[in-house]
Amino acid sequence: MFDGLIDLINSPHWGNTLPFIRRGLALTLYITFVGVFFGFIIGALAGFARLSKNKIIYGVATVYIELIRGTPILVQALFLYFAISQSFGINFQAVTAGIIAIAVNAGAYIAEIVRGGVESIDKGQKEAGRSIGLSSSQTMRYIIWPQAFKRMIPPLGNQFIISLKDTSIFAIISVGEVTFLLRQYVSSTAVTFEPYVMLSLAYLVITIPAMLILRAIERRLDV
Amino acid sequence: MFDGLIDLINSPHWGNTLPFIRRGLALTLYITFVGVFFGFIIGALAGFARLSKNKIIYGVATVYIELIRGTPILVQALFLYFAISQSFGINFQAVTAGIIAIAVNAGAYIAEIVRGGVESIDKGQKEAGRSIGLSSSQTMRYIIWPQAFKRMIPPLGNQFIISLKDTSIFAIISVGEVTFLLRQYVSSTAVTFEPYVMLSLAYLVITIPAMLILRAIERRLDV
Amino acid sequence: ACGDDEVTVATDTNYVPFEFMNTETGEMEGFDIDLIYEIADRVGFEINLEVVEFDGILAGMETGRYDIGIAGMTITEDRAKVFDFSDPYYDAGLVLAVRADEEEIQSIDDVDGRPVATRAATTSEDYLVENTDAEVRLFPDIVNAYQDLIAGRVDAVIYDVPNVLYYIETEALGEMKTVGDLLTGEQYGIAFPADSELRAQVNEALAEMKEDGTYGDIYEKWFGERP
Amino acid sequence: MIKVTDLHKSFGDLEVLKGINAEVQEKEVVCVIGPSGSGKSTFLRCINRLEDITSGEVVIDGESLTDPKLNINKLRSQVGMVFQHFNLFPHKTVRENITLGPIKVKDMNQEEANKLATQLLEKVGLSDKADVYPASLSGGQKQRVAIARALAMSPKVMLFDEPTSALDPELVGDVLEVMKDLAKEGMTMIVVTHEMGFAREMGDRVIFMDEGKIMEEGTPSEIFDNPQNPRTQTFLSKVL
Amino acid sequence: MIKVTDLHKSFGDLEVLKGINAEVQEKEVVCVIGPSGSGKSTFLRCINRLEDITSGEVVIDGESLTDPKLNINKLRSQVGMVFQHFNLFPHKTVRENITLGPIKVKDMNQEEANKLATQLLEKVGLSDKADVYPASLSGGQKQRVAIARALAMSPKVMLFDEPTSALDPELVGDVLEVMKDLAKEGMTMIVVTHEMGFAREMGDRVIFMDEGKIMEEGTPSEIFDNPQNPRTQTFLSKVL
Ligand SMILES: Nc1ncnc2c1ncn2[C@@H]1O[C@H](COP(=O)(O)OP(=O)(O)OP(=O)(O)O)[C@@H](O)[C@H]1O
Ligand SMILES: Nc1ncnc2c1ncn2[C@@H]1O[C@H](COP(=O)(O)OP(=O)(O)OP(=O)(O)O)[C@@H](O)[C@H]1O
Ligand SMILES: NC(=O)CC[C@H](N)C(=O)O
Ligand SMILES: [Mg+2]
Ligand SMILES: [Mg+2]
Repeated sequence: MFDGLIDLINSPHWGNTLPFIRRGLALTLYITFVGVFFGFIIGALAGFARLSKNKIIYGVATVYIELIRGTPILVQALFLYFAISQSFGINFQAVTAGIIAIAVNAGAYIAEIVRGGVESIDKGQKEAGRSIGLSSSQTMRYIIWPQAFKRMIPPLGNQFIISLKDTSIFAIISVGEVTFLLRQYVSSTAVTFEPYVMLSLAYLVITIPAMLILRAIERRLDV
Repeated sequence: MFDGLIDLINSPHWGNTLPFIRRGLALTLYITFVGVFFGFIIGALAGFARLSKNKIIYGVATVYIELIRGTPILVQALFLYFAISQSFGINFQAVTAGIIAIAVNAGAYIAEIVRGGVESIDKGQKEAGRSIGLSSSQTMRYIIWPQAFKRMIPPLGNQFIISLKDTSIFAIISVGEVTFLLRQYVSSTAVTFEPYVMLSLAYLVITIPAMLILRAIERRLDV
Repeated sequence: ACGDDEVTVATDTNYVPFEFMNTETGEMEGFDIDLIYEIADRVGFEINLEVVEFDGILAGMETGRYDIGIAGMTITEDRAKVFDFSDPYYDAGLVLAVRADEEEIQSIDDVDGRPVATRAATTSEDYLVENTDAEVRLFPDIVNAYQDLIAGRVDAVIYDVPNVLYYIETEALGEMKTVGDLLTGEQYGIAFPADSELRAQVNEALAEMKEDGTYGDIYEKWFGERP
Repeated sequence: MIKVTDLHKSFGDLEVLKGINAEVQEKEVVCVIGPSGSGKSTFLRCINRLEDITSGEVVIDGESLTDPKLNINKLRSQVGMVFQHFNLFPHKTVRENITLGPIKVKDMNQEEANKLATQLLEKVGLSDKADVYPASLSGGQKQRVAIARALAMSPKVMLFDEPTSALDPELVGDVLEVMKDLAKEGMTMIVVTHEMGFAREMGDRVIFMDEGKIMEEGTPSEIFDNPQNPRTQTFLSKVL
Repeated sequence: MIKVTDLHKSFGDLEVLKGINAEVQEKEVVCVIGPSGSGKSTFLRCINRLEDITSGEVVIDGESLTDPKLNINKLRSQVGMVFQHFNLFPHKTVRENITLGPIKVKDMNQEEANKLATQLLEKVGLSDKADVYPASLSGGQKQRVAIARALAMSPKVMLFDEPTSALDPELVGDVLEVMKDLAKEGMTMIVVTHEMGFAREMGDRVIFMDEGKIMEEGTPSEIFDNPQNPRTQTFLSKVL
């Protein structure tokens, strides 16, 4: 038992996995950042579409959001990577497919964040804006959006963390992100414990500070 | 183009995947229900621990919650099934491992739902309870919890949907849930489009009604 | 495809000794890898290597996502219906593996009703389903099946003989053994989407390599003997 | 100045205003009183079209609110509105709250707008608060900034919807003071209020509303000292 | 009945009560007035230990609140508290709101508790509301239920924290009426209020608090007609 522990501590695999962690995490972060960035653009559009009085715009956005939120991102990735390419002859590179999957997936959740953020602003703000003569779009731009965006920061940060974790499933469409590389390591060495501990740490190193920062922001916004 | 569409509609694969959908979805639902059930027990305990003034209880719960929320469920499943079994000789069967993974994972999120639900109840409720002479635990039981639980229903339902989607990754530990079976179908028939459409529908058939019900409940609670 | 065209080659995440990641360098290596790079040299294309789980390679070949698939892939009738194979380049077969201290399972006839693991979407899965009444456990990664065997969660693994032998030798000496005869004879081929122009060129290069001994050199490097 | 003719307003099936007829002269101060839910706020909100009008007509300074060619933004900028809950813009300083309208709607330049803000803040007694954010103001101060913000658009008429009812009692006085000054300067005002003292002192006319109708109107002394309508009598007996 | 000696209360660094000395006799009605933030609520909350006491002593009917052997739940059940925002239990009917305390704390049986509830609802004029949920009551009705709920524990003293300040003006009267009845029956009461009319009419004594201290106390006519302390004067000039 005690010997086992010392063996474990001295295991070479802690160090040996490090290069893979580094390389994989870089790709993980890259996909997440770029994916969430485009997800924000998609989400803002879809979020405003959900606030629209135009039934068609509202309907299209709703279908998109519900389809995405109703299915696992793994299935979305499989669909995008395999089914779409077969049926429409579009072949994304694996990393591109990963970025698209994150953007499309995060976009649906961000749409709801945007809608919720805008709706959370007290109706009185809009009325005050309109009553000094601002147009509807000026009111959105100068009054509602700046306040709404501030409130959206914590849930957006949270979506970033979710998307970061979601990239782990891209192991199955062969994106060389961190989970993929560490599984490779496990397959090649038949050692499981150390690599998976290191893999968990790789995520925690990003997510825990991110969560702490978010909580701090949230607290400041509350006051 | 048009011919292709007719071919697609007449494709035998729509029907052929059905038995797999049925069988896989049954396992998916079974794992989800049992997993979330135990997740609720874990989550309630951890949630109250997070409300505790005892530093150790609070600390243990916090570490558990943050570790789980900071890592992908895929990594947790790999860890549970491979690393733990190899290192400690605890051998879960795949389905058991899946249930445990869902329970442990959902438990961390449910803990925050429980804590949030309890904290969302106006402080005045507690004060009113205490001021008529109820003890602290009576106040929790008769005043706070019934109100908090009602508010927890929508986020709990939401967690159920998330956990349902999370089961899709259990192929990696050889659980024959619906995504796994349909991937099998794809690799043995060389057809991708129809099976993946059916797979998406399989999830939507559960998640869309669930989301609608939740929204209805939420609306009723709001009033 | 000619000149310096980039060709997307799908290979398996882990199938020793045909393809696997060298944990020192982080690069993929193995018999298949050496072979395809040599072929690429001769035919004259650049390789864009995509490392995919085995069922993903099949799905990708079927959908035309990849130009070439090389993954110790057995040539089967079913697969040949949807995509094309090169001439065979390696002879293999399936074999049953059990724990080193296993006494009850002596051959494939003893696995009925017992949990037996293999890899999803492979010929081993087909064999198990068609020829036994075993309780089949499928993993995307074959190493996980071996680990389940050693952990005692399954009683046997059935898989391609070179991989089983190589794994026993490098990772599981004294923990695993093979029992019974070779269950099937199989031949590996390189996969191409239907009607690929590359196929003829690759076949030509392959024949050349067998001719001039390059193939034998690579074979010896990975299997310790010449074909 | 303002003429309301047979104004009806429904929310879905609920008819909230059931035919209002009223006229407000220039420089007149009209106070509207009545029980909760009687439609006082809705009446005010119809006057600057924060609510669409179901039927009837509202004419402000010759312009009909139901005219499809009406530039609604321009009209609103001429009708100042002060809300019960102030509705200051929390992400803007006091000065920015005041200058936003003039700059964006009237194309005033920054400098001029700032000068205007300084003047108005002086008027409401908050010269030293130009650069703070609303969060650091007391309720009474917030409401005075809201009045300054509305005045910045040089409105022809000011609408007040219970401007003091969200304030702590000891902060009410300052706001009423500012409103009295405005009235004395000749601003046309419609004030929904529970402050009977203010209505009596400053109102040229008092309107009593109940259940979406004007039940009685008259000078403050007519209404307060000698109400004719039994509903008015009950209401006043409760609040006075 | 109640004796408060040199009561101090701090929240972190903020000292909210800076040495309060006060005594309340049986059947006495004491009204507490003072500006917002002066510590009136905190004072009340210390009396039934909803807030822990930082230093000093509060003795109720011979029992010291700081006595470690004190059964705090029993004590609280003898001190009724009525909150500004009612704090009714929204998931329980009016009757259940009233019977919960007697059943759970005093081990009364259901039948007896129901009878008690019926009596109390009659007393506060809400006999017909026993089976509705609080959400369907008006503010004034809610507050009367809250009073009934507190009375159900047969408290020795009742604390009221601005019981009418969240109410629409025309609903205030009913609540004050119930409180007056209570006072007439001889209930010992401490009432934090902005209703100067009530304080003048019903208060045996009025306490003026500012900045965590009692600045002045005396009979209503002493305080209202002839305040000695300049702070009291300023405050009264604003609210009267
Ligand atoms: N946007 C809305 N949708 C539906 N009903 C509304 C809306 N706004 C107001 N009402 C209803 O119209 C009626 C009159 O409301 P209004 O706010 O005009 O009354 P009020 O006299 O201002 O009352 P208070 O003194 O409480 O402010 C109420 O029954 C209210 O519920
Ligand atoms: N739980 C708390 N934590 C920190 N500060 C508090 C807390 N409760 C009250 N305070 C502070 O204590 C001071 C006195 O508050 P208190 O509520 O007793 O005043 P009050 O006289 O009742 O005022 P009001 O008339 O507004 O109700 C205020 O400055 C308040 O911000
Ligand atoms: N890479 C592999 O695992 C190949 C397995 C087996 N030879 C098959 O083709 O099915
Ligand atoms: Mg109103
Ligand atoms: Mg208070």
